[in-house]
Amino acid sequence: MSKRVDDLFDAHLSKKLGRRELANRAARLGLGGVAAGYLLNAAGTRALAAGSFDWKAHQGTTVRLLLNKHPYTDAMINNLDNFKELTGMDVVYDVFPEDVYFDKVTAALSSRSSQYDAFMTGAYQTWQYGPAGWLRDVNEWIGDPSKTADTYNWDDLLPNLRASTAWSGVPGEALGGSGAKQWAVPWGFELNSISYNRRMFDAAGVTPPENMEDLMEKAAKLTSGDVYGIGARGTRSWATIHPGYLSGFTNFGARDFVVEDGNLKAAMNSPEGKKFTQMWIEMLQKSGPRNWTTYTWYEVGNDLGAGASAMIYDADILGYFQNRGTKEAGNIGYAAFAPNPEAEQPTPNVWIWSLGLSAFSEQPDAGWHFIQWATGTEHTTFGATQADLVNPVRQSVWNNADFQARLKKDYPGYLEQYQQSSDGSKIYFTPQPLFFNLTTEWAASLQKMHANQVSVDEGLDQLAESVNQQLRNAGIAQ
Amino acid sequence: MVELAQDRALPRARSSARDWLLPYLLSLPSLLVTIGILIPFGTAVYYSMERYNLAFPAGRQFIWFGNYISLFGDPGFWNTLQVSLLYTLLCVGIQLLLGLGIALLLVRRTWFNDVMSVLLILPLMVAPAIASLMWKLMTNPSFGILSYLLTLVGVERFPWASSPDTALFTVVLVDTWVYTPFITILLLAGLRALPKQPFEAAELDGVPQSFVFFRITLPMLMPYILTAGLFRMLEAIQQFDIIYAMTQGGPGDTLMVFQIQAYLSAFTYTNIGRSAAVLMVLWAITFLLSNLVIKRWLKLRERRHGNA
Amino acid sequence: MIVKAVRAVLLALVALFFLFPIFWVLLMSVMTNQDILRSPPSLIFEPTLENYVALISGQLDTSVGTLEVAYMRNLMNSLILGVGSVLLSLLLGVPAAYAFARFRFRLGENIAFTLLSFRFAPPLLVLLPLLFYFQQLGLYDTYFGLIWVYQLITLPLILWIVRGYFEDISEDIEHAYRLDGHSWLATFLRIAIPLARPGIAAAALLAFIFAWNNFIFALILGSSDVQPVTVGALAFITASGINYGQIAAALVLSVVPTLILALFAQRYLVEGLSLGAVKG
Amino acid sequence: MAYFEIDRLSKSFGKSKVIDNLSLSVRQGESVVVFGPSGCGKTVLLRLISGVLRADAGDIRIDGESIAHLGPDHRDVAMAFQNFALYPHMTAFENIASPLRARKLAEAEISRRVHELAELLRIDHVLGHTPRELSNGQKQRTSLARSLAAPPAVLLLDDPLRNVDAKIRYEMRLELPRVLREYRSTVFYVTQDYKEAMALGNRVGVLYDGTFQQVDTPAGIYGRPESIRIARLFGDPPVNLLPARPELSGDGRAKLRIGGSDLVGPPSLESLVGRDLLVGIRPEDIEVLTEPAEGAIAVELDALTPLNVRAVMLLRDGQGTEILASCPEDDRPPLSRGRRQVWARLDLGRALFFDRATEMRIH
Repeated sequence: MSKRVDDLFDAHLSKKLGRRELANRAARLGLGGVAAGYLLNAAGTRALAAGSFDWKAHQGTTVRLLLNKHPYTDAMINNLDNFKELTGMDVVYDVFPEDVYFDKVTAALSSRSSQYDAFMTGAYQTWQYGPAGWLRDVNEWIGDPSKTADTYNWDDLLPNLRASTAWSGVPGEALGGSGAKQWAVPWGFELNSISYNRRMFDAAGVTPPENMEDLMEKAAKLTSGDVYGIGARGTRSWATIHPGYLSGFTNFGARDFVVEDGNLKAAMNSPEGKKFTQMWIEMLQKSGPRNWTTYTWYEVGNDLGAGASAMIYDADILGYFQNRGTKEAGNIGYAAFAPNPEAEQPTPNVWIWSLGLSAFSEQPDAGWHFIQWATGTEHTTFGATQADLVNPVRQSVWNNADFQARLKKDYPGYLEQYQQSSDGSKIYFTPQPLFFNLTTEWAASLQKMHANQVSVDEGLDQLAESVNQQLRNAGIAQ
Repeated sequence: MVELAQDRALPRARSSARDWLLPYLLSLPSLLVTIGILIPFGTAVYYSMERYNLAFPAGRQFIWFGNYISLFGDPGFWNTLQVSLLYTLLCVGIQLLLGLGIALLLVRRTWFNDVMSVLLILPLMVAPAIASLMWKLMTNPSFGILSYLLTLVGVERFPWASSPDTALFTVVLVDTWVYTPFITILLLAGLRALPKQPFEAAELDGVPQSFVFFRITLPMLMPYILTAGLFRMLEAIQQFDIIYAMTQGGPGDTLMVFQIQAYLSAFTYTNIGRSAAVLMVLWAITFLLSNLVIKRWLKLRERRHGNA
Repeated sequence: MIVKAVRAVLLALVALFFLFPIFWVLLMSVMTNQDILRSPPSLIFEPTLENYVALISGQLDTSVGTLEVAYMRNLMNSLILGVGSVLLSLLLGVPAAYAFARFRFRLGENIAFTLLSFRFAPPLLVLLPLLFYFQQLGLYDTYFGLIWVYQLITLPLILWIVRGYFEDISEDIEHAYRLDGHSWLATFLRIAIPLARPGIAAAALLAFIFAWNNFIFALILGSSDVQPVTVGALAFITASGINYGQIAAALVLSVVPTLILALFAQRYLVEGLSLGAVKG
Repeated sequence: MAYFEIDRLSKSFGKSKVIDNLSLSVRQGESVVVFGPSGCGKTVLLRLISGVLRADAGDIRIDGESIAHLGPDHRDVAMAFQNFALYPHMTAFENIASPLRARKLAEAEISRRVHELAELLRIDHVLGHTPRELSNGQKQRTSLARSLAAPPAVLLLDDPLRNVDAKIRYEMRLELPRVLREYRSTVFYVTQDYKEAMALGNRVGVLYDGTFQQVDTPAGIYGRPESIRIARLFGDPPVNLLPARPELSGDGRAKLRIGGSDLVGPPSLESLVGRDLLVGIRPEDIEVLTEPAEGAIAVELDALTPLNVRAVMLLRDGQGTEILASCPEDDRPPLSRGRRQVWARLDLGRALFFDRATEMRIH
């Protein structure tokens, strides 16, 4: 790239040029949007390199990554040349489809393979991987100025997310509490709120729902002909529990577990839990997708994007993705949602894609070099403004004017939704290694309730009993 | 009359070493190449007797038959057994009948039948996991062509895989779509390989068609039917791709077959010990069922080829 | 006349059931995702080749940049794995099938059953231990290792199907050839194999299809460099949505090699043995 | 001088002894017909000789050399199969050329020999056809040609005329001896048809119960069968077996009481007086008369079947015993329509006497 172009972007970075002017000048130089974004970030990379930290410490080594096929990964790969240039390192990556990704992770790590230095993981998965001894506690690196750049700014990462990816390993102990190990570094995340079809809402004269009863009513009202009112996931999987359902469940004050005498005890059959679950099932039966029990992330999203559903109570980024390249592109609106009229604020449960450092890596320092770059301000800013690394995990990115402008322009209401939701956004599950057993069984139980094979009260009671039994069997509770 | 040198000792006829060795020389390479699989198999057997959850490395312990005992005490296991066997029975039964029917329709060699017999293999060429994805889309209530076609004939809101009442039907339908061609190929080749004389004779004698089918065609085709049924059974009782892609074992526990149970145990719950125990039970059942079929197959073969 | 009509109607129904989904996938492969996700489904759309272009060129243009699509590489992997495993299985399995069909020898049926029984073990059972040993032996992420594991799928199939065909060849024909003065090997190569060719072709095709459709072995036992189409096609399912058009196109492309093989083998497949006339 | 010897051969399958201590010697150029009912072990015997099966005990020698340890391809034994066993994927030419190719002859020589044989067997016009395109007769000739292509030390013919139609069978029965003579083969011919056995063999071996029960010239077998079973196997219509006990008559001659009449037997019968016998009389040795005559018994004619050139008559004596008689159609007594009462003269001089208990012929 010519010197002239480089100068242009360096000037922007040192605030000599406004963004619009930069874009104009770049256009005159014949650069499109994406290319311009990449170059912008190249400038950021040069800025990074100019700092005091030795980015070249692992020059010549090759970092090996295990990644999920995901927009986050796509964004990273698009920006990878800058990392290579910055560090003189090489990066090789294995990308596997999301459908099979965690199988691959489990297999690779259970065989104690040293073939990957770092890999993508969800926060929930770290509750297995951490105790299994497959992950390193990255606190060791974050706290070491010789290994982490002074510009990294760990505290810029959203505190709830930092806490949600840290756990002591003791079942029931709070996430991010004392003695918690930082099993992974948040990379991108999603919280749960309402994404809705503004066209349909306007046509029906409906505003976004205020609480659960309102939601049920409006969902019913919007259900007509080929369109149904409310979308949510429903397969026999943990993925059915953690989005809208657990967010609302929590908002009504229900919990999955309580700790009694230092013992975990299932609590999903509390009166609050039963009350919310009753409403949830009723709503889905009345105005949910017809084949709800086969609905995954993709069906929920497709229906919203194609105008088959009027709204979803699910991940905000699912609604974000549906506002582009779909039939209803541009019609999707976003609203924070607190189902319990008495709740102070929304309590969205979150899913966090994170990067973990493999315990079997023979070059963890090199792996950390990559992680700190990928989760650093420069790359996450690039990802949020030029690609789909949303939601960003850094406060500074949320404050970034370009990012805000982008959201306002293409995703009206999204930023406000986030701002209203963010304070209460975190993982509301009680950390324990049987998380997946519990949530899968929970989903199966909801399916039975939905098919009227079992009443909500009975179903939750049976679930609690079964979970307690499993906790005892696993030696987690007595 | 018989000019024998009586003083010559009667030689004991012996077969040469080569004769004796030949069948082993032919068959052992395939065994030697694949026998190595017994090592991981043995490891898996060992796992099945361990309390072994990847997330609890400290709790790893040899517990003999503990996993099996807890399995047999779990009502979910008996549900799994029942669902798996039912699924297998339905798939193998329906597909054998349908496959045989199609093979009979195509047995006459015409230009059209030749083309059809290749086209009908197409579903088999689509990986079941991806085929299921397509079926899931086709049965989607909003965008699915099949759901739409059903509404045209007056069936509204058919729930397909999403309802406990129709889920089994739906996955068996997909399984049938994918795997019937397998049976058709084998039986078609078998039908065409049958000697012609018995049929010509029966035709000359004016024997009714149904009699010819049940007394000549079917018995002669039996070895092929058994081979096709055997492999189909092995596949069906270990079904995973289709059911997992369509319902992940749901709704509720409607389709919790062995492999899904084991898959969830191993990969989602990281409970290797339990998963191995479930799979060992599946292995034992497969072993028993196959043994029955093979015994029958060998007996037929004995009868067909006589002794000499 | 009635029989003929009934036959035609039945065939039409069979064709409808088995070929309609294929036809629909073919249509989807030339539709955009937006056209596919229409409610109710519609046949009115503007056909596009962009799905195929993306797959074949390996370049997928999105609003956030150009993404690399490794599907052609997946296709090549599938071919290597499928052809490799079937060839190895034929090399090992055809002589063994012949031995089981022609000779009664001590432990013969036991060996045959053992070989078949490798198919009994659910892949999941051996997968994790296998991964462990593969890494120890350096077989991880190699075509060689995968082709070896694929023998569990292809070998029993070839062995048992081909065995049946060998058994249906008149022994006298082989005896005649031996008596003509030909060695055992010549008889096997010039009589037994040519006469069992329809069976070998059918078994090889089926084994190829099963190898082609497998994905759990490569997924666990290899890096993304050796992944087959079955895994590759799943890459169009991402958090930002399922690209059904590309999956459909991927599916169509993945069927092409097998279809070509089937057409090639068709002569044998539909021919059957036709040995009835000389069987006496 | 024995050229081809089978020496005390035995073969069992499980508990059933299919070949039991079987021996036979064949001279060079001789044709021996092996004749026996189905399931008598003929096929196994051929397989033992050809080397496809290995004997449990015993030896097989050609020209004094044991071949028992050799594979089929080294035995210098050829065989024409009952079901032809042609190679379906090769032309008739290639089928016939197969033994020559095994011997690695030059292409010109192969072609010359195949054509020569094909001409001899009159199949030269179908050499380019595959077996599927050949008629049964042509298949049979091709199969025969193949077995003769490289003249073997011993030629095994396994009921080669079984699967061809009557006309070809008849033709071949006439033609085969000529062809075999031409090739001066030592032939081991297996058949289930006694007429074929009679027509083609220098000697006939009767095989059942795992061993040769009798080996003799065709006339010898027919005229002097060792047992009732052998007597029954040869002859169509089959031999009559009439129970009788010879008694001495007043003139010192042995008499047999058959059909209510006393018949004078041959002198040889005198030593058998008082023994329970079965008297075997072949139908052609019974003369049917329309008038009573000396030594003729009165019988009823139950049925008369004109069988081509021979007529077969079913007679019934006073005790109700059925007797078959046959004579050339031209020599048939003039019988008027509806006539039942006739007389039969039995040629006891040609009768066979069997012990009723052992069913063996009394010499």
